[in-house]
Amino acid sequence: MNFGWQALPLYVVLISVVTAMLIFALGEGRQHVRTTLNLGGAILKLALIMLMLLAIQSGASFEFRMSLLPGLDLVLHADRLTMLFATLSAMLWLITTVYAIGYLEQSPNRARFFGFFSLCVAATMGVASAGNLFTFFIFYELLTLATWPLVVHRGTPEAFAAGRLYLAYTLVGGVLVLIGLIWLHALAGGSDFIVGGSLAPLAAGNENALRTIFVLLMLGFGVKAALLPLHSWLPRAMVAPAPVSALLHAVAVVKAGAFGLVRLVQDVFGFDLAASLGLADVLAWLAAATVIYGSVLALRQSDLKRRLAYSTVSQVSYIALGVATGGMLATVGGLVHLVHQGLTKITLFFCAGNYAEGLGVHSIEELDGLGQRMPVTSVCFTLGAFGMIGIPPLAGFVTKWYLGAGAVAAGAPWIIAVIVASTLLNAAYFLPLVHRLWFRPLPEAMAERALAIRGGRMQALVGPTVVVAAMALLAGLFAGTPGSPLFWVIRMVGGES
Amino acid sequence: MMDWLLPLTGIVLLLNLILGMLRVYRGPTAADRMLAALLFGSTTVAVLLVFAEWMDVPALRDVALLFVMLAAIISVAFVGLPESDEGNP
Amino acid sequence: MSATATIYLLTAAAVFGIGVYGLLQARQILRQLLAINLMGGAIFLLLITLGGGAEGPPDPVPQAMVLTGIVIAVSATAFALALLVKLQDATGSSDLDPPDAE
Amino acid sequence: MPSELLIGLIFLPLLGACLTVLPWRWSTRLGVFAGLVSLPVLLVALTLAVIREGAWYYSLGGWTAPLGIRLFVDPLALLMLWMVAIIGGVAAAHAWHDFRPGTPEGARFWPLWLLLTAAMNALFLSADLFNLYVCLELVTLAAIPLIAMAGTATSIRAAMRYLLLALLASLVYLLGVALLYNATGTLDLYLMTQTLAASDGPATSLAFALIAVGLLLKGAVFPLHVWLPNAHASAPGPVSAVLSALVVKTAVYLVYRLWLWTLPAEDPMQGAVELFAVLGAAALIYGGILALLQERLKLVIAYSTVAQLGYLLLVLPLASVTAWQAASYQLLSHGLAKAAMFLAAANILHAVGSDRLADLERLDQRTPLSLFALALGGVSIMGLPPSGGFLAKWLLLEAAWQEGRWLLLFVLVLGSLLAAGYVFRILAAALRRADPTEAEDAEGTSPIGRRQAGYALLLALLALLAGFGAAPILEVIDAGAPAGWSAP
Amino acid sequence: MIALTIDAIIAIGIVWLALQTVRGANVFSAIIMFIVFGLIMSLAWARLHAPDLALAEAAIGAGITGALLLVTWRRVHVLEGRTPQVGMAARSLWLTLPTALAAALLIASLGWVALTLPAEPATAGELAWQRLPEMGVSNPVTGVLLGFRAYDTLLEMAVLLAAWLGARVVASELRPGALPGPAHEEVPLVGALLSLVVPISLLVAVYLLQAGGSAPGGAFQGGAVLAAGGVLLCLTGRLESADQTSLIERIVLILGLAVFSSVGLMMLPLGEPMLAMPGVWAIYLIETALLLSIALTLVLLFAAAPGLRRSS
Amino acid sequence: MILLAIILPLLLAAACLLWTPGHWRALLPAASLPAVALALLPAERSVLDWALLGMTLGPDASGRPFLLLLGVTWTACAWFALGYIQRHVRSFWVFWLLTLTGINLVFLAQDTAAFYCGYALMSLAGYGLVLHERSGEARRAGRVYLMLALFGEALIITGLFLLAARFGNAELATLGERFAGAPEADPAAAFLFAGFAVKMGTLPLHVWLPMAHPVAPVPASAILSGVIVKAGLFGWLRFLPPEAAGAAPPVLALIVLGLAGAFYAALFGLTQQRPKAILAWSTVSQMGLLLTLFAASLLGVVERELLLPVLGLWVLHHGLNKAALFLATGCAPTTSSWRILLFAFPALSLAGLPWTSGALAKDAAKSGLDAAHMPEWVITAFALTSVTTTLLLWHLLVRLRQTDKPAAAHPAWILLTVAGLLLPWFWAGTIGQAAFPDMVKIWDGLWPLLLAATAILIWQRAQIPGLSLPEDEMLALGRRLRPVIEAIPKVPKPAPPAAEHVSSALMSVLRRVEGRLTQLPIVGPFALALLLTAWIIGAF
Repeated sequence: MNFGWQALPLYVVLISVVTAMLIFALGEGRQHVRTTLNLGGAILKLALIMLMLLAIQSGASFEFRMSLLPGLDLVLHADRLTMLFATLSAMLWLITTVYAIGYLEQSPNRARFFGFFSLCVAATMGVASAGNLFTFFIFYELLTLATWPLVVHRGTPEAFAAGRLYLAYTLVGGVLVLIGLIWLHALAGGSDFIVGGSLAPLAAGNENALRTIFVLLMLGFGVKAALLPLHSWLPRAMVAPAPVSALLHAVAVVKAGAFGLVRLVQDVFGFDLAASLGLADVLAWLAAATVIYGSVLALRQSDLKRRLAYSTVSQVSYIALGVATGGMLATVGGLVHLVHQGLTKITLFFCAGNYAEGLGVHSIEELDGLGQRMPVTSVCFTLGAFGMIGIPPLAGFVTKWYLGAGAVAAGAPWIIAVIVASTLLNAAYFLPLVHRLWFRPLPEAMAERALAIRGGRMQALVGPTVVVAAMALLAGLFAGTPGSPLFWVIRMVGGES
Repeated sequence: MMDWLLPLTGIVLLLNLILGMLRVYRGPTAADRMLAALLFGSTTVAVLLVFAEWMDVPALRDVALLFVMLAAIISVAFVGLPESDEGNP
Repeated sequence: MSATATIYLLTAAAVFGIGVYGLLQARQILRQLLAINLMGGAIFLLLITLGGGAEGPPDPVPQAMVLTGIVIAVSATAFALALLVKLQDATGSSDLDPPDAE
Repeated sequence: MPSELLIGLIFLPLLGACLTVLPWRWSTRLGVFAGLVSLPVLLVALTLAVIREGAWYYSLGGWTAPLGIRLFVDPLALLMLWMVAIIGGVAAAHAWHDFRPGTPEGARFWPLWLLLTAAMNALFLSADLFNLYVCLELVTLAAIPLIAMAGTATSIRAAMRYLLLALLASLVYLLGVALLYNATGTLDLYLMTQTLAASDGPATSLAFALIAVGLLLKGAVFPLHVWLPNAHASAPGPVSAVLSALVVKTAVYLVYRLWLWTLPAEDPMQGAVELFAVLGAAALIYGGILALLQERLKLVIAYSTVAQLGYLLLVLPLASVTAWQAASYQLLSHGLAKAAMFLAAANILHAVGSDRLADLERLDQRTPLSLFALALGGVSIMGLPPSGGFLAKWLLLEAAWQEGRWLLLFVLVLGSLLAAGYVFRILAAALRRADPTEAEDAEGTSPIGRRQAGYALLLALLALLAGFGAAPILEVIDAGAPAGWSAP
Repeated sequence: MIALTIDAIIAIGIVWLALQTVRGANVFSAIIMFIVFGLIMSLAWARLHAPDLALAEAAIGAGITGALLLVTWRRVHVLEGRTPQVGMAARSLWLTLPTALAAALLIASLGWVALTLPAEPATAGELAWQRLPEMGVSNPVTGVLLGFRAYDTLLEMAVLLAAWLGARVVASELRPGALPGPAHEEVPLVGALLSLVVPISLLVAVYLLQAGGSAPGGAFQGGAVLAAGGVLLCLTGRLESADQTSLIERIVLILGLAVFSSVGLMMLPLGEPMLAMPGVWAIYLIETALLLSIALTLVLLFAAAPGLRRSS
Repeated sequence: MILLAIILPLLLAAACLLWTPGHWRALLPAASLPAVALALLPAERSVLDWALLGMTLGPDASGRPFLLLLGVTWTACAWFALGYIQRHVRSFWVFWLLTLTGINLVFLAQDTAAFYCGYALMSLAGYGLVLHERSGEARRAGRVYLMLALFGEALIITGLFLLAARFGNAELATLGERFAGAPEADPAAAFLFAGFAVKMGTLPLHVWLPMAHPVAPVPASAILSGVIVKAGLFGWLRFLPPEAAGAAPPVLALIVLGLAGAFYAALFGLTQQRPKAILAWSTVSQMGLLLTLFAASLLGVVERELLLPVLGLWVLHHGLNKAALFLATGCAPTTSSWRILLFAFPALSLAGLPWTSGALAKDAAKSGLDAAHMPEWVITAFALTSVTTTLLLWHLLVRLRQTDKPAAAHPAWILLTVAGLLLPWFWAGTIGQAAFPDMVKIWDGLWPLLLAATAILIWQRAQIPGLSLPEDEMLALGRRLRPVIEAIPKVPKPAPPAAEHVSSALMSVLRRVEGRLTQLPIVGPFALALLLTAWIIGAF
């Protein structure tokens, strides 16, 4: 154990935990203190992460290690992949917090909400900085725990039904991971994340065991990543408040699953081993099927948030797809989508939240002509939708570019078909929304309906929306700039594997 | 003579006890049972004394003494019990 | 093994079994407590008989155990009886499983 | 010096109980203080001694076994003693409010509580089969009145059922002891092993079978758990906590002692561990499902105990260091978590006036701290990280894996999913809002309520911290693994 | 052969009484049968050369337990008079048959197994005989109870205390004075009997206590006898229940446990092990304390009252 | 200047988004002026490696005519639009300017990603222009436009992926050299060709074009038909270097395809009634000719060198004239004789009247084809298209006369017409292609016109009734098929699983079991059974 500056990843996790605890302790009143805490925690965390980022750029390394059980360590470290995810979540936490303050400050149970919100981020940071599969699992499960109160936050029967489904899936997923982990532990002892995988020496003679382990872990992570047969919780979880949906889809839960898949392929098995066991292909097929299936289902949704949810199902699988395809280009595509999808999807959810809060709009039919009513939100929504489709210069394009090129480079051109089909489907379910926003006449009733939010609250909602939309745009537009997600990912993939 | 006389006495007393048991069992009233139990007590005292002699365990006389005392207590206790239909099946 | 010992051992076994049957089948708690006491008696009989009581002065350790057991039995019975009174006060019944309860 | 520590663990609570019988308020306070607060202090010293010297015996009265009675302390006993000290202590602190010294309730409560503490300490230290019988009876006779202190019809009925079955169990156990004494010539748990190895007959196996059934009854192992749910659910909060966390464990502890220490490794009776495992598995699943079916909070928690006890029996056939660690850690973390949950449930019951799940809505507003404690405890019960329960589950799974017991693995996993089911069911009930638009609750928690919640929270946090402190604990525990289990 | 006949008669009596206790037509006769069962059991103890147990069985098993059962029966079944008496047959065959079958199997296996065991003193018992002289008492049972296995006895006192504490917890507020009323005073001879029996019981108790060192007897039997006297006083209304436990009563209640523990602890500073007896005097001191505690506890349990006082 | 070309329209678009264009709207036409400057002035490339995947922008030889066309047409049409657009003004300008940004980027891009970025922006923003009227017809057309545009994008991106795998974000200028021999070359070329063909309205993919162009407002139609379709050609030029084509057979097939499109579209246009639809079909037809030329340029590096200026010239010529004609439809060209004259210039130019830019372009094309060793029949067919074009434009005039409503003639129209007359000449001069035709060539230009005039006369005399067919011929065919598709039975939804019933039944059973178990007579035998089991395990 080392509690010095080496343990910075621990402190980054702890900041959110402490914030959560303080918020719980404060109780329902003291709105201002809570807001200050929230923002302070988020900013402090971002600052620490920036510090780490700089330090890592200059070659420093961070690791905190603590023995939980004989032979099993809790390891928090910071490699480039960590920083990618950590930076994303820290930034989006800050923004989402601002948004959530605006979104929820009038509603009940705020302390609970913000407490679990922080806890959720803590778990996400833990997932990001986990240094071995065991630690990863711990935070992965913690994430389940911290998210459930957010999913059921509304307290309605639908919310609880959704919460139940969420739990049923994620807990079973957790169990699968656990079994895989136990097996792996029995087979390999520790399972630290080592770039390029740590299992290669074991491969001979254990092929089938390793295959089974991989499938177990893949399914376990796949639950949160909403891989094909395991995705149904995600759209149902849409009953949660918009910032939660945003967080679920953009940063925390879904990403944790995807991140797990990345770690699994890259750092536990190593792509070469995974590929030689035929596992990468399995994951790729599954991810590809999800990409298509999610899009097809999204087409059929008439509720805005549900459509976005199915879109997430589809989009998140790009990450897995990229990583499973292998090769530098596709890996870059997959990893960078971690960030790009996050930015884009959070934009969309914020917009959906704005529509819901501002005009009580939930279904797609009600979007008609809202471009006139809420122009800024609508522009952001349009940008988000375009980003999802992969229209340049938005971030989504960069992803698809690398994925597509990577697919060819890795000798799996069928993936191009998947990407293109998905792009078309994306367009098919997003463009009608954009069309409605801008080209449909505003119905009388909607024109007369007063905005439910105004003043400071409005700013608190629209401000973050604009910021994330701009980030989604800039991440694509300035993809070539040093410091962009793409730049970071390329350095990571190129420099370390 | 003592070799068989004492145990034989014991047997007779025990058979006596069994008759008492039957009375306790048959009733018909609670008072019948109680009286039978008292008879029982005194017979037991006798049996114990015979045993003490026969088995050469003098301490059994102490036990017999105790029984005498307990018989008195139980009779008093019984007197204190109210009459009810309970005892008359 | 002497015939006396055999007789008492079989007696002990029988009384224990009868006690178990009584405990499980009785409706009234008082009967169940009687059955428990029967079982206790059977065990004590077994202990002493096995301790060599049929032949001469038995093993003192089981005797001490039985003495302790007797006191514990009376303690438990006394408490159980007090609880029984309370039970009847609280529920109006001295039966644990009234026929209409479940 | 260490020997006096053992004496203190038993006699300080015992003399404390005597003191609390006296009518003065100071005597009660002194008794409680002497009997409970001293325990952790003694245990710290004892732990150091055990770490230094390993396990040792202490012959009472200077009469060595087989003539006299010995005490035996080893890491397992130490673990149990610590649990008595901590859980019992915190539960006592929680009870302090409801059972103040000087009040009639207090006067009735504390002597029994201290006797219970003394009895459990004595039980965990005893190395003598008959002495254990006395301890078991003392535990039972001290615990049942505590259940009845709730005074409700349900609690009295539950206490009665518990009493009858506990007496049956004791007698069955005693019969086994009687047979064993005659077959082996001694009552000492550890001396008996040698004689047992020589004398192998139907008598000893029947004796062990009788002892097993007696202990299974006392330990509320399915299908003999029937007395437990109502008894634990209707008792006053701190009592429920101690019953579920400690009292039922006494039986499991004895099963461990007898099967892992006393019974020779090659004895055919070792085959019974498979039976235990089957029962444990059944308990895990049956208890889990029934917990899911309950409508009252405390009943859910009580059935959860039925289920969780299953884990402890499941370990028996695994026979490895990992299994040993798993069992110890499950003992510990379940104890802490379950006690926390019961204390929290008591607070909730007090605040809400009902523990029906349907009445628990908006608990996060009404009793936030208690709910938090309940949830944290639940996390450990579910075996979700980071918690002691998680490590226990991990070790169990690992042990099952190492031994290749796939079925067992499956049962474990199913059990933890069921646990998640009932815990989240409680939480869902607590977070529900009948009317989502309802105005905020202005009601705050009273300082007393907050303190009471604090005790629950303390235990819950300990259960959570157990997830981080495993390494040093297990290091001590490992040294106490039963003989056959230390081989990797 | 004759001895065998005696044993057989006793055994048959025991089994038959046990059956009657279980199957008795009503609760009252079941209790009576149980009391008789106790008496026959003491005959059996006598036949098994265990006068200590015969004493204890008579005083505690049959005497005190019987009195407790009867007085509770009176409280529960008579005073309330509500519970209909249901015999064994009330259960359906499906409930009875498995139990009967299992019980029969149990009897068979237990009997068979018991017969395989050697019926003679075991190692520990032989050691007890050998090392009895070190104790300073000649009655081996007392030696075991207060010497070799004193710890059991001590905890047993705790059990007794717990039983009283428990009974106090559940003591019914509704019926505090469950003891019989002044009816006894009208019964002739009661007074005379009392004036005889109570002092005798005290005398017997003291005798048994004193005898315990060398002959059968001891604190438990003595305490039970003393308690029997107390019970008699209660039954005849000479003692009646009080709302409070007096200080004296409390002290006496814990006396056995406290004195026993203190004597046990006393030797620790001298480097002796816990519960090492400093001498025969200590045994008698402890026995006296135990006797008092036992007697009072049993009487209080019988009276089901927090305390007792002399009736005015 | 390069950045200005991109950013100026973007800034103006942002301004329009925020505020309704007011006094400053005169600035709007200026947004496309940087393109003119870029076309005419020498400019360095600018390398923006921070942007997107590393952007390189700059005009080059093949881009300049496109840029010139873009600048002039767009400015004129914007000027026209200033007065013409009355409804949805902000929306119009935003999309107008975004489209401009996109196409600027397309013509300037020197790297794949930037090109695709511009192309996508242009296509999507074009949707806004198509949909401007918000009518049902516009919606339908918009939907078809969007679907095909996306389809095209999908094909393009597939092709780009195939390229990117090898070349990364390839620099377009050197693409050709590296293309040859790459295993992905053939499929990539196929995908890219088909993708850009959508924008070009090449034969089977032209459906959207005759639907979308007519429904847009006049200035938008003008740029759609005049400029934006050329982006497809530009894409071909950029991504399909001669090295990509491989063997000759596809070239010939493409030529056939182009000619077929040219004839088919012109003839089909004759069945149309609305002037703008007729013009749109004319565009399809003309694009067929461009495909023919482009296909010829695929034959080899030499041919490409030869035909590249021709294509530029042709693009300029067609774009300006077609845009002028579209603007004409908004200026009531038949209401006065000078307007008819003004209308006739671009029309005849398209038909290839000698001395017009059309003749210049056709001439250059023919000589180019000749030099590329095209078979004679190709050249003849190429010439014959003038006949159909003339017929089509005549038909247009007729329809215009029937439908025209009085409207002011906008100076932008005049400007554009004049530009259409002059600029190709000017451009031909700058690239050394301008030459006054000799008699042979005049005859070459005239005979198709005469042939057409004859046909018109015969047609009018014979009183052959005009055929009227829907604009969206293929979709109309599809609509006929719909009942057939709907007749396919749907798979019935499976009934919800009975699992819930089972589980609730199980639950109630368990509840009852637990109730019974609490009774001693039931739990007791269990205990005894356990006892015996344990004993048996141990003893036997």
